Amino acid sequence: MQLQILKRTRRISFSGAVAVFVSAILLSLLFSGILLSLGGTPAVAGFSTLFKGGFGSRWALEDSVLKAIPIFLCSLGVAVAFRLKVWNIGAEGQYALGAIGATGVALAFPDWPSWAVLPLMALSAACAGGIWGLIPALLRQKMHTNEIIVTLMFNYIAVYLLQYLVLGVWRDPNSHGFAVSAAFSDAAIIGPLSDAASVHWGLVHCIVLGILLLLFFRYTRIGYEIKAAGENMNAARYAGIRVDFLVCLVMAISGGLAGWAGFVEVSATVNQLQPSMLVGYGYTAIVVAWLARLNPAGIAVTSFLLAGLRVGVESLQLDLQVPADFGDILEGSILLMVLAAGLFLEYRIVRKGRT
Amino acid sequence: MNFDILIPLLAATVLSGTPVLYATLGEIITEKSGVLNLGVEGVMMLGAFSAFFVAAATGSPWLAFVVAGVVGMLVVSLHGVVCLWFQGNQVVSGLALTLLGSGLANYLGTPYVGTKAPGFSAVALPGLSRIPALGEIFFNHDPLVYLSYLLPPILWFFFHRTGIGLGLRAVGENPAAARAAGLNVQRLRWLGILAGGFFMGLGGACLSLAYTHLWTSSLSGGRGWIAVALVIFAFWRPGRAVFGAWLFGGVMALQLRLQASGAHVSSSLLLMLPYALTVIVLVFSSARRKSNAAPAALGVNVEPGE
Amino acid sequence: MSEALIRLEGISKSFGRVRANSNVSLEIVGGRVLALLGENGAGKSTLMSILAGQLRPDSGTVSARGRVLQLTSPEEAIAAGIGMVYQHFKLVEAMTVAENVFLGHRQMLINRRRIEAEVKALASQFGMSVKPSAVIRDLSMGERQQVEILKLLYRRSEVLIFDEPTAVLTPAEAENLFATMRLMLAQGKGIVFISHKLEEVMSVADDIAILRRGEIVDTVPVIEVSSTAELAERMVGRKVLLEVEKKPVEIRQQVLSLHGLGCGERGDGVSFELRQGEILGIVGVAGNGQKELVETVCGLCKPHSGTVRIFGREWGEFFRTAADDPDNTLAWIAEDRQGLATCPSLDLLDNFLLTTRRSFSGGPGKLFLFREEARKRAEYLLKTFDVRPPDLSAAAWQLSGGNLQKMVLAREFYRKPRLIVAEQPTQGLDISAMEEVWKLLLKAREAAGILLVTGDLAEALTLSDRIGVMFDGRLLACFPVEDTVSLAAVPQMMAGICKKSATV
Amino acid sequence: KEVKVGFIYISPVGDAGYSYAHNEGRKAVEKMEGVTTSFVESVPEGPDSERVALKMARKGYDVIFGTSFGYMDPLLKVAKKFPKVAFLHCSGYKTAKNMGNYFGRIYQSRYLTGVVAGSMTKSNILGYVAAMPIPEVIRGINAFTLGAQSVNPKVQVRVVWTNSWYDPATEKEAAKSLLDVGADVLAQHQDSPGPQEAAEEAGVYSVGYNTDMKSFAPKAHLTSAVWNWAPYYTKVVKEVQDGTWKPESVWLGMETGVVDISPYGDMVPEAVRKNVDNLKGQIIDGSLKVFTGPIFDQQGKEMVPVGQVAPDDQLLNMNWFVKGVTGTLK
Ligand SMILES: Nc1ncnc2c1ncn2[C@@H]1O[C@H](COP(=O)(O)OP(=O)(O)OP(=O)(O)O)[C@@H](O)[C@H]1O
Ligand SMILES: Nc1ncnc2c1ncn2[C@@H]1O[C@H](COP(=O)(O)OP(=O)(O)OP(=O)(O)O)[C@@H](O)[C@H]1O
Ligand SMILES: [Mg+2]
Ligand SMILES: [Mg+2]
Repeated sequence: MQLQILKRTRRISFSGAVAVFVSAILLSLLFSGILLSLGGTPAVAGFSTLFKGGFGSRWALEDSVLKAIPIFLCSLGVAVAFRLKVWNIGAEGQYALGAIGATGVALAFPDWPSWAVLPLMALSAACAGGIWGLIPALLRQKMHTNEIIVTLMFNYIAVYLLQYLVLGVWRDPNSHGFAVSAAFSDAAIIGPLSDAASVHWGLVHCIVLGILLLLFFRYTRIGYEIKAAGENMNAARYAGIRVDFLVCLVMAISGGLAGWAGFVEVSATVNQLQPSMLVGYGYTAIVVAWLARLNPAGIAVTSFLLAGLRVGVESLQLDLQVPADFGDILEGSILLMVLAAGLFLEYRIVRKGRT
Repeated sequence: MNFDILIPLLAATVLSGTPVLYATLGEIITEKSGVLNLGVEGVMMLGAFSAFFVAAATGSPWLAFVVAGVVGMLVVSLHGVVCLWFQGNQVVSGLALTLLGSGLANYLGTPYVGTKAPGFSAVALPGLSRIPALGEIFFNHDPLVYLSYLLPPILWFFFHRTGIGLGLRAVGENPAAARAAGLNVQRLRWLGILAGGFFMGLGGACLSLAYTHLWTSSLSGGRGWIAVALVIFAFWRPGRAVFGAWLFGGVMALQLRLQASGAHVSSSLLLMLPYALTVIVLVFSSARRKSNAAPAALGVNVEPGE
Repeated sequence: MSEALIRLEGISKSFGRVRANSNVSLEIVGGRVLALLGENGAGKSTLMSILAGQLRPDSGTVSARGRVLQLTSPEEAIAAGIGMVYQHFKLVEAMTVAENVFLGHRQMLINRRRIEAEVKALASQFGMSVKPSAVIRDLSMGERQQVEILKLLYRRSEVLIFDEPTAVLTPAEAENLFATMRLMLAQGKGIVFISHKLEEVMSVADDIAILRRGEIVDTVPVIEVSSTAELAERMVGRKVLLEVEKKPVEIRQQVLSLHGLGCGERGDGVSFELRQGEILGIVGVAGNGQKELVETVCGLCKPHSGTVRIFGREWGEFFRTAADDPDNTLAWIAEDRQGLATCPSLDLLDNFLLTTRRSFSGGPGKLFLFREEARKRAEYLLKTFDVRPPDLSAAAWQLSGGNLQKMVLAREFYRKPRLIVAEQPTQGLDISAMEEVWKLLLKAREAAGILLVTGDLAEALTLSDRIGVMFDGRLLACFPVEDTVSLAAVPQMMAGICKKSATV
Repeated sequence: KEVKVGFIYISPVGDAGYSYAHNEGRKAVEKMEGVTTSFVESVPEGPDSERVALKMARKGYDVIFGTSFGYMDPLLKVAKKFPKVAFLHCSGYKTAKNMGNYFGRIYQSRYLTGVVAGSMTKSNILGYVAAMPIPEVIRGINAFTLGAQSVNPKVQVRVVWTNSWYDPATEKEAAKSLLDVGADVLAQHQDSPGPQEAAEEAGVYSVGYNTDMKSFAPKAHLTSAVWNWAPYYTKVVKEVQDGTWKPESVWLGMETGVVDISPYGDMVPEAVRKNVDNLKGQIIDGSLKVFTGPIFDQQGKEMVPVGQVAPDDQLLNMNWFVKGVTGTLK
C-alpha cells in the first residue's frame, strides 16, 4: 500500500474543513497539555480553568469580548494586506500610531463635545495608522524594500515614538512625572453600551467595519482586483490592474484599521496614552488573520477565541500559578498545527495499490 | 570623539554584533535553500535558554553552546515539517515559530530568571591582541567571537566550492531544475533549514553564554528580527553579513555611548536609532541593486511530488 | 534492427480521474529517433516524465537492456542513462553553464576550472557554441537548450528525450539541433523526439509512435508514412485540413503606429503601422526585442525612446484613459498563459473577469462588480468557444494548454478589441487546437488589427498580411506576404544576416 | 477570619528585582495564620491589570496589592465596584474609601549607597544605568549624587537610559558604555543584574538595587539599595484581618525597615562603613534629611534654598537633575 498526494480539484466541503481545523486544534491542545503536566499542573484541570476563565461566565465573556475588540480590528487590517500578499506585520506600530493620533486630538480639544471630538479622533487615528502603513508600501514600490522588515522596524520605531511623546511633550504634569499623557476628557471617551455592561461601543465599530470590509471584498471591483493581484501580481499587471496603487491602498486601509483599533483602545479602555498599552495585539492579529484564512467573519470568531484564551491564561496563573507565557505557547502551537492542516484543504491523500 | 572612546566603541561593536551575525548566517543558509524562516527570534530564544540551562546544569559552556545549536535544529524542524511536508505558508509558519519559541523559552525559563550560569569570558589572543588598536577591537573577546570570524569564509567556500553547497543554492533558485538534475530537493531544503537553525541556536547561545551570563525572559530583544533584515542588507552573502551585523551592533553601542558622554538627545530617539538605521540601510541597499539578489524560489513551497 | 536500449511495458498512469497513460508499451532503439506524436493532453509528456523518473507509473515496467529499472526519482533515471530535455527548460538562471552542467553530481569539492574545460570540450565535440562561464540568464533560448543537452552528454546519457525542443527555436537553431542529434545518433544513443510540427517529424524521425488519450494507437517506421496529412489523420483520427481559409478583408483605419521605438538595449528603433483588418506577423528568434515590443505596446512598460500611438492617441494618454473607453480596446494574448494571462489557482469565472471586470462593473467609479451577470456571459462563452470542461468553478490550472488558450481568446474577444497583440498564440498547441485558434484570429481580423508575434514561420505565413523580421531590437524588414523574394530571405534575417534595413 | 490576598506584578517574580522583592513580602504574608495568597505576574498596565484586579475581586479576594504605578487608575475603577475589598496601590498617589497607597523612600538608601560609591571612586566618575526618566528614578539618581558629593565634592554621575526595566543585554551594554567614559563605580535603577556583571568583568565596583546583588558580582559589589516589604505587608494584612484597616497614603522611610542597604562588600574600608552606618542612624532618627538645601540643578539654579528641606510634593514631582549629574531628562 502506498500513499499519494493529489491536489484537490474541488473545494473541500465545509464540514470537512471544520473537521480538519478541529483536529488541528485538538492536537495542539494535546501538545500544550503535555507541557502543562510536565510543569506539574494537571492538564485537564488546567484546561478547564483556562476555558472557565475565558468563556465560562458572563464576566469572562465580557472580558474576552473587550480584549477581542482591538485584536479584531488589527486583524481585519492585516487580512486586507495579506489578501494582496503584502506582508504587513506592522499592525502593532500602526496601532500605536492610531493611539497617538487619537490622543493628539483628545488633548488638543479637551472641551469639545463627544459628537465632534470622537469622529475627529477616529479620523486622526485612522490617518496616522494609515500613513504608518503607507510609508512601507511606498518604500516597497519605489525603493524595492522588503515590507516585512520595514513594517517590523516601524513597530519598534512607533514604540519609541510613543515613549518619546509621553516622556516629553505629552507628559501629564499631574502624573507625578510618570510616562503617561493627561487623562482624556469624558467627551473623548467611548462609553459602555449600557450602564450595566462593561462592553463599550467599540464593539459596534467592529461590527460595522467588519461588515463593510466583507461587502468590499465580495461586491466591489477593487475587492476583486485585490484578490486577483494577490494570486498573481504579473497577471494583474497584464490585465491593467494598477498593482502599485493597490499595494498602497491596501497598506493604507490596513494601517488605518489598526490605527482605528488604537483609537478604540486608547479612548474606551485606557483613557490616556501610555506605553504599556502596547501589549502585542498587532502580532496576535497576524495569527488571527491567518487562522481565519483572511475572512472577516472568521476573524471575528477567531479573535474572540484567542482573546478568551489570553483572558483564560490569567485565571490559569491566578488559580494554578502557571506562567503567563503559556498563552504564547498555546497560540504558537495552534497556529503551526492549523498551518500544517492546511495541506488537507488543498490536497487529498489517497491510497493506491502497488503493482 | 576621541580615540580612547572610539576603540572601546568598535570593540563593543564587534561584541554586540556577534550574536546577530550567527543568526544572520543561519538565516542566509536557510534562505539560500529557498526557505524563508522568520522564526529566528524564537529559535534564538530557545537556543539562549537551552545554552543557559545546560551551562548551569553541567558547568560546561562548550557543551552548552553545541546543545543550543542542536536545540535550534530541533525547533526549526517544526518549520520544516510544516513547510516542507505540509506545504504551510512560510511567512506565517515563521511567525508561529517566533511565538512558540519565545513562549517556550520564557515558560521553561521562568524558574531561572535572574540566576547566573557559567559562560565564556574574554580571552586575549596571544600576539594578535598586542596589535595596537586592532588587537583591542578584534582580538580581545570571548572565543565565540573568534569563531564567528571563521564562519563567513567557510560558508562562502561551502556555497561556491562544494557540491552540496551548489545543490543547496540550486534548490533555492529553481527546485524543479534541481530535481531534474537528480538532486533531492526536500533533503537539501531540510539541510538548509537545519543548518540554519543550528546557527540561529548558536546566536542565541552567544547571548546567554557570552554577552550576559544571565537568564531572563525576552533575552533576545528583537535581535532575531534584525538578523532577518540583515540578510537582505547582505544580499545573501556571508561576507557582507559581517558588516551588516557589526553596523547594527555599532549603532546599538554608539547610542548608549552618546548618552554616557552626555549628548542631549532624548533617549527614546536614540533607542530608535538602530531600527531606523536598519530601514535606511535597507532602502539604500535595495534601491541600488534593483535586480533582486534573493534566491529566486525563496518562500515558494515545492508542490508534493510522488 | 538492433536491440532496444529501453523498453516500456504496460505503463499506466492516472491523475485522479484523468488517465494520462494506459497500458503503453514502447521500445527505444540505439541510433534511431523515435517520434512521439499526439494531441494536447494525449499523455506524451507524462510518459516521458515517467521515463525520466519525475513521475511514478501506477503500473507497468521500464527495462534497460532487459534489466527492469526501479525509477523512483530523476536521479535513478539519470543513473540508468536516461536524460530528458524538458519542454520548459530546467536550468538555474542565476548560475553559470558549467555549474548547471555539474549540478547533481556526487562530488564533494568543485574544481571550477576543470569542469569548465570539460564542458567546453564536450560542446565543441557536438558542434555547440555556448561558453561554460556564461550565466544562464544572459543566454538565448537556443543556447539554453544547448546547456540542457550538455547536461545529458556530460552524464553520458544513452537515451535522450526531447520534449517539443523546436517550439522555441528558429529554423536555423532547429537545424543546428538536428545536426547535434545526428552526431549523438552516430554514437549509438537513442533519441525520443516530441513535436507538434509534422514536417520536422517527417524529416528527423526514424519511427513514429502515436498516442491518443493515453494509448498507443499506432507505431510506424517513418518510411511507411507518405505525407504530413496522413500523419495528422492518424493522429487526430479524422481528416485535418491544415489549411485555413483566409478571406480578404477591407483594410480600415490605423490602430497602432510605432516610430523609432527602442526595444531591448541595442535597438535603434522599431517603426511600423498597423491597420484594422490586417495581421502583421513579427517573426524572429525569442529574445530579440519582441518581448519589449509587446510589453510596451500593451502598456506594461514605458517606451524607452520613440513614440507609440494607439488608436491615434499617444501611449501615456491611451493607457491613462484605456479603462474608460470600451470602444477602443486593446487585447493581449500573452505567450505566458499560466504566469501572465491567467491566475492558475483562481476559478474560470475569476479568470474571465480578469480583463473584462470593467464591463461588469457599475456604480460610482465602477465600484461594484456584478458577478452573476458575468457568470451568465462566461458560461455562454465557454460553450461557444468549446472550452473543456465548460465549468466556471474549475481552477485554471486544471485546464490543458489548448483549452486554457481558448478560454483566454474567449475572454479577450468578448471585449471586442480593435487591436490584438497575439504572442505565440499556438505555442505548444496540437494541430487541431492550432487550427481553431488560427480560425478565431482570422475572424477577429475583420474588426481589429492584429500584431502577431511568433517564432513559427509557418504560422506567420498562414495568417499574416505583412511580415516583419526582428533581430537585435530592430525591425530588419517589413514586407507583404506576397513578396516571395523577401520571404525567402527570412531565415537568414532571423539569424541577423541581412543588410537590408526596415522598409515600411 | 480567613483572608485571601492577591498581588499583581508588572514583571516575572524570578527576576531578583522589583517584583521579586514584592514577592518576598508576599511569602511572609503567606506564612501568616488564616491567610492565603496568590499572584499574577507580567501584567501589563492598563486594561489587562484592570481585568486581573476584577477577576481577583470576583473570586473573593479580600486584599489586593497592585505594585506598579500604572495600576493606579485601573485599581481605582475596580475599587469603586467592590467597596468591601481592600485595595493597596504601590507608588501612586490616588486614594479612595477602600484604596490606599504606599511606597518607600528608597532614595534614602540610595543616598547611603552614594556615600559608599563616592568614597570608593578614584576616577570621580560614577556611572548610573537607569530605566526611564520619571521622578522615582530621577530622585534616586539625585539622592545618589548628593550622597556621593557629601564625601567627594568632585564626583560626577553619568546617566544612561535604557527605556526598559528589565533587559540584561542592553543594561550590560549600557554599563559598558559608562565604563568607556571612565566610570569606576556603577549603580543602577534596573531590575536585572546586568550592570553588576559588567562591573565584575571590568574589575570596577558596583552598587545594586532591589535585592542584595552580591551573588552576581562578588568582587565588585559594594552594597545595594534594597526593598523589604515583609513588615509592611504583614502589618496591613493583619489590620484587614482584625477589621481595623483604613486607607491611607504612606511613604515609608528607613525607620520602618521597608528600605535599607544590604551588607557591605569586603572591599569597603572600615572608615567608610562607619560613616555610612552613622548616616543611616541619622536618617532613621530623622536628623538627616537627604534633600536639604542648598541644592542646585544642572544649570546651577537653586532648587532647594539653604537650610530648607524639600517638601514631599517636590520630591514626588522631581524632574530635574542636581548639579553634578551628566545626562538628559528626556
Ligand atoms: N569575514 C570574512 N573574512 C575574510 N574573508 C571573507 C569574509 N567574508 C567573505 N570573505 C571573502 O570575501 C569574498 C567575497 O565573499 P562574499 O560572501 O561577500 O561573496 P560571495 O558569497 O562570493 O557572493 P557572490 O558569489 O554572490 O558574489 C570571498 O572570497 C570570501 O572568502
Ligand atoms: N500533474 C498533473 N496533475 C493532474 N493532471 C495532469 C498532470 N499532468 C498532466 N495531467 C493531465 O494528464 C494528461 C496528459 O498530459 P500530458 O502533459 O502528458 O500531455 P501531452 O501529450 O504532453 O500534451 P501537450 O502536447 O500539450 O504537451 C492531460 O489531460 C493533463 O491534463
Ligand atoms: Mg563570490
Ligand atoms: Mg507535453
